[in-house]
Amino acid sequence: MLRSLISSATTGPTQEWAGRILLANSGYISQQRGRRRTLTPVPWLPPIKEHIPKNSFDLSQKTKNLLDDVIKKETLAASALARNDSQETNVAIIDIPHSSRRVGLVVRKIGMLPQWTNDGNRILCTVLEVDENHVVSVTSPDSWYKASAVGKRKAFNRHGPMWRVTVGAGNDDPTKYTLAYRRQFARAGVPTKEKLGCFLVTEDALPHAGQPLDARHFAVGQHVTATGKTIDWGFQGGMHRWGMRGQPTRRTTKSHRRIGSVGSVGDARIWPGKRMPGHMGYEWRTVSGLEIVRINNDKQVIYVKGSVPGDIGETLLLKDCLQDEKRLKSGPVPTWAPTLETIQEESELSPEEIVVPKNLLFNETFSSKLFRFTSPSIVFTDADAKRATGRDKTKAKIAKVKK
Amino acid sequence: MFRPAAREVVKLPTRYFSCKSEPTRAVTATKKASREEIAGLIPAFPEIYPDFLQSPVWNRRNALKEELERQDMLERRMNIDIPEFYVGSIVAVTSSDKNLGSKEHRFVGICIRREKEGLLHQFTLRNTIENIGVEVLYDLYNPTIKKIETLKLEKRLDSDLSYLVDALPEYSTFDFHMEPQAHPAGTPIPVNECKVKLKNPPWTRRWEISSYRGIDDTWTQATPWYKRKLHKTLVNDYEKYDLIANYRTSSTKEQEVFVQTQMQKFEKERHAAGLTRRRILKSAASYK
Amino acid sequence: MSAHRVAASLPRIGVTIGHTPQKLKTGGIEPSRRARLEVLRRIVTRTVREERVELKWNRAVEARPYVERLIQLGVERGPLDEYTAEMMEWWLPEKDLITKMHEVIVPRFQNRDSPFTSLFRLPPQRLQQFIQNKREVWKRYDIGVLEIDGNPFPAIQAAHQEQSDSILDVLLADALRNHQITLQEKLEASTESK
Amino acid sequence: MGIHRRTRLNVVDNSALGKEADTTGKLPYCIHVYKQGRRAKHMPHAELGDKILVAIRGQMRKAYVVGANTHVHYRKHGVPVTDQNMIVLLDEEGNPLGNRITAPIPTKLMANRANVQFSKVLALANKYI
Amino acid sequence: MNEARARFFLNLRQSIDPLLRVLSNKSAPPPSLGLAFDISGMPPATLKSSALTYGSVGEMIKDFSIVFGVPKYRTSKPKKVTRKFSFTRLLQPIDNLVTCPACSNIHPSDTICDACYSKVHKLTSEIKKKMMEYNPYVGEKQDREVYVKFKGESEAPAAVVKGKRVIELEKDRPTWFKKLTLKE
Repeated sequence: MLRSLISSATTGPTQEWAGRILLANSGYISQQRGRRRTLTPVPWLPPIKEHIPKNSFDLSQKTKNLLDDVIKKETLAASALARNDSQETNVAIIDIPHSSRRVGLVVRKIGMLPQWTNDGNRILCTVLEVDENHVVSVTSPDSWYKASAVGKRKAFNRHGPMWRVTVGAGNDDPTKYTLAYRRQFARAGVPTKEKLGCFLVTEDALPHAGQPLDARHFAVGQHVTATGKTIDWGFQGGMHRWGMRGQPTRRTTKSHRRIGSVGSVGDARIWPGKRMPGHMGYEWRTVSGLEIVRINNDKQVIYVKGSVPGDIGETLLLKDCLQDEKRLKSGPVPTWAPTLETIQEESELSPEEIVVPKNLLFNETFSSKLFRFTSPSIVFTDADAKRATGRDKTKAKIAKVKK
Repeated sequence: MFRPAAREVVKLPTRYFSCKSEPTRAVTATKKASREEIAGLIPAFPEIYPDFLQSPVWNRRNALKEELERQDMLERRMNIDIPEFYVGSIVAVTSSDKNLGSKEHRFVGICIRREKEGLLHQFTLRNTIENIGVEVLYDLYNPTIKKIETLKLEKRLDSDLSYLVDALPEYSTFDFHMEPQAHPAGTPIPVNECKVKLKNPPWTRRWEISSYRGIDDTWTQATPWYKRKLHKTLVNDYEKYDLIANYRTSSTKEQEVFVQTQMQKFEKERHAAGLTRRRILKSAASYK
Repeated sequence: MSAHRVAASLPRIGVTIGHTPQKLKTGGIEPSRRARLEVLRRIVTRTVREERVELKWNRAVEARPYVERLIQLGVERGPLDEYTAEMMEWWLPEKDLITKMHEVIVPRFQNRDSPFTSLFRLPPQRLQQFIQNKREVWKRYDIGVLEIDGNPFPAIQAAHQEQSDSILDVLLADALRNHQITLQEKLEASTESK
Repeated sequence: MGIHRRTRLNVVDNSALGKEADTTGKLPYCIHVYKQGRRAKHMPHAELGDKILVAIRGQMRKAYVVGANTHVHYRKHGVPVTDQNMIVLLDEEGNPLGNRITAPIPTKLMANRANVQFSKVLALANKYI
Repeated sequence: MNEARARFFLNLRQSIDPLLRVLSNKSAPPPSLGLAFDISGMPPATLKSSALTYGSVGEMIKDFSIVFGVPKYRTSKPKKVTRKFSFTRLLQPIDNLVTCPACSNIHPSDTICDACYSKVHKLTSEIKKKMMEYNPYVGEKQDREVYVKFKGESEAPAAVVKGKRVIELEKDRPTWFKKLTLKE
């Protein structure tokens, strides 16, 4: 039951499609009251997937091919339109002020890979694919907060008014979707998207509707925040869900993984929020401070150091990291565009390294500390050995021991 | 706790059930023979290149991720010659070591395990030094490895020799200065049928239950307590008859043919660019 | 990990296989995995003997890849291979069926790719079980017909004849052509304006 | 997963105490690991190169772990795993009791040669694997 | 403060009294709870006069109406909302019915037509009965393909039969079951 990211109430006259607001719960870990996730969307949401009843006679093969051609042409026309009118937007690499928020990317986790640093240590990286991201809609603060279930302060907070930018990922066959769903893409001149995600962006970094987003929106060495739904474990007991210790296997009857007592006699009730067995996982979680070590521009793939919430194949929202020391100093605002294409200077190669011609390799950018597989094995020198011996902490102790 | 695996079924080619109103006839007349003639392919590919197989977990089989991983692996194989070796072959690994004066560390041992796929691929070497058993685990694609040599290319009766931990030390002692025995190209890989004698129990694992062919009888040596309790132990060797469970974790011929053609293409590019004359896709048994 | 690694690997099974095995209702026989394999073994034996069988839908779906895999083993490896002999011997307890498999069924598919079997679904039959104080209890039977191709029986599905002359077809084709033309103009217009 | 309380250990230096424990067959066992765990009561396991407190021949001694039988899932690249857990005994001031280490020592231990006490132990080693 | 509390107790007693009075009414059948409330809606003046007249506790328990159902679990929000707002969606019309091109019988689109299949099934079981007439215990095996011959048909050409096991059927060949031609 793959669930797309659309599950939010929409009221108001214009059937403006709004994805769920995915701002991380601001800073403090709020005590989750009531249900932590809604598995069944509310019934008044208009359906997304078109339910096509099968008629008794089929289209002939010729018409089917014609239908496919037309759909392909439409997608091509839409993305071509989106590409050429994104040229004239003024895109620049500037220093990002403290209170400004850039747009993020809707990515898919496709697996985990080990990479090695130049001093031989192994880093386990998550591989995230940026699958044809386009900006679908940009709505002003007062119009979006009125049409959604959140309060005014979410739109007008201490960082200034926040615009809501909806980003779509993954072109899909439009015949699968209802007209209401497709209308938002036609309005933005963008091919029909399978997944949607939205970001709160400040005024100074606003992209325009229909703008394609690229993996180079983020830079190598920058830190990002990944928000996504965790793996759906289903109904799990206290030991797996909350890490309770359970009971011993011997000398206990019928209780080895139970949660034991649930409170004291005096309360005569069970406190709300008591940790009990129940549905585990499939909740929104945010992991921030993930360092980007490698970006493959040809395949639009980002390697992020560490793990991200969610199963393989699930979609995630990548945003700039907001932790003070890991914050992005300067980057392409509002987003990357081909006009910013800079010619990387030839990185200095040690003489005996065989130079592999550019056309045989992917167009990739590496972090400086990452080992390139095109270079020969690592050989340590005495310099490395000396740097390894850290501060000698035992001297103080020895002095104390001497009588 | 059972973790629900992938929700999506691996997207197979067009056909689902044939109960649609027109059951498309199976693709006729793809000559079975034509599959064999695809030039330069190695039938024993999964044994020689276990790291190029797909992950046994269906959810982790993603074409794009595998392509990127394969690109790194092939680049690495251009810089270091990773020889053909099996579980049971005697292998020497020289890796650069930060702490040693000579900055180089060499270990010789019999390969007892090869695990995992892709860049994560690991193999374990075992040797006995001054009658202390030592096992060292190596990541095949770790850049600190400088050289891997196969001193003796052979196979054993099992594809996992973890029982050497409990075997007599003589079965896992190999001289560090042993000179390599060249394997005549084109001849099939020798299978060393020696049966190993185990030390007295207690063992690290219950070898008498698992059906290893490389151990001579473990039943007589097993402790009587375990024998009395045997009827209680959960013995599920009927699992090997489950064809589709085996299918889910094994690799298919189409995937192997695809990977080998990718390797050949990579090899051809590099040879054309004149960067190297090294051959990546090679097999000692069918060397032409 | 214990047995020597299987020789050449087999091609892909051309049938949809669930990512996790189905728990077939096996009447509470423990261990349930062994009982499930027993149910599948009986279905496979019956399919090989009768070449067209009617089963519960979910059991037909679960057993079909097993029949495919057995035929594939016969086709790819032949009767002499040790792994094939072991599997045939276990999956077809009636020994005469093993000869049928090698003599009759496998030669049919020597030059064909998987799928070797076809599976058809019958409309669900609803039969009234009993009436419990004015509440009728109905049971729903989903039946599947699993057959090995090339059997002597009459074909279940008539050959599908082309239907390109239906009204929907003609109208849709015409509409699509017009839409294609307007798209083409829009594209040219946008490329010139740039 | 590693060496914890009640794990039996083998002494590999030529100290009298160690030899005595070996001959009488009463191997020393670990009673405390000098490592900070997340929670005080939950003492982490000792790995290669950690200092532990050992009960040997009725007395308590400190010791360095110079050979660990790490579990298969916790093994790292290039770190040798010995079939037995090997220790070197120390006296009160932290100097090694014996003057030679009979068994081969993993080279990884040389990484913490900056630690004065440990460098004395390393000085005794004669063979590295 | 205390007269509010007094008023509270008064109301409480007033609402409970009619309930108990109804419960003690032995002759009437056990009324459903709803009915009891209707009575409590009556003007309070007439209620005060009738007092509780249960002979004994056993009598009160014997009175069945004590055990009416009460909700055991709190209905979750989605379930409550689905009950209230999605009555149009609970009953889905079956919209995948198609007509079979051969015998214009209506059947779901992802299945085959059961009318056609019943004919095929009958003939299949006849052929299968004939096919199964071999005794495996004596060593007979199904080691040859099967060729079906119907009554009144001439001998099939050798090229088609080529070593198959021929099965005779008493009835004549139905029109829709085509003969095995060479091109197959």
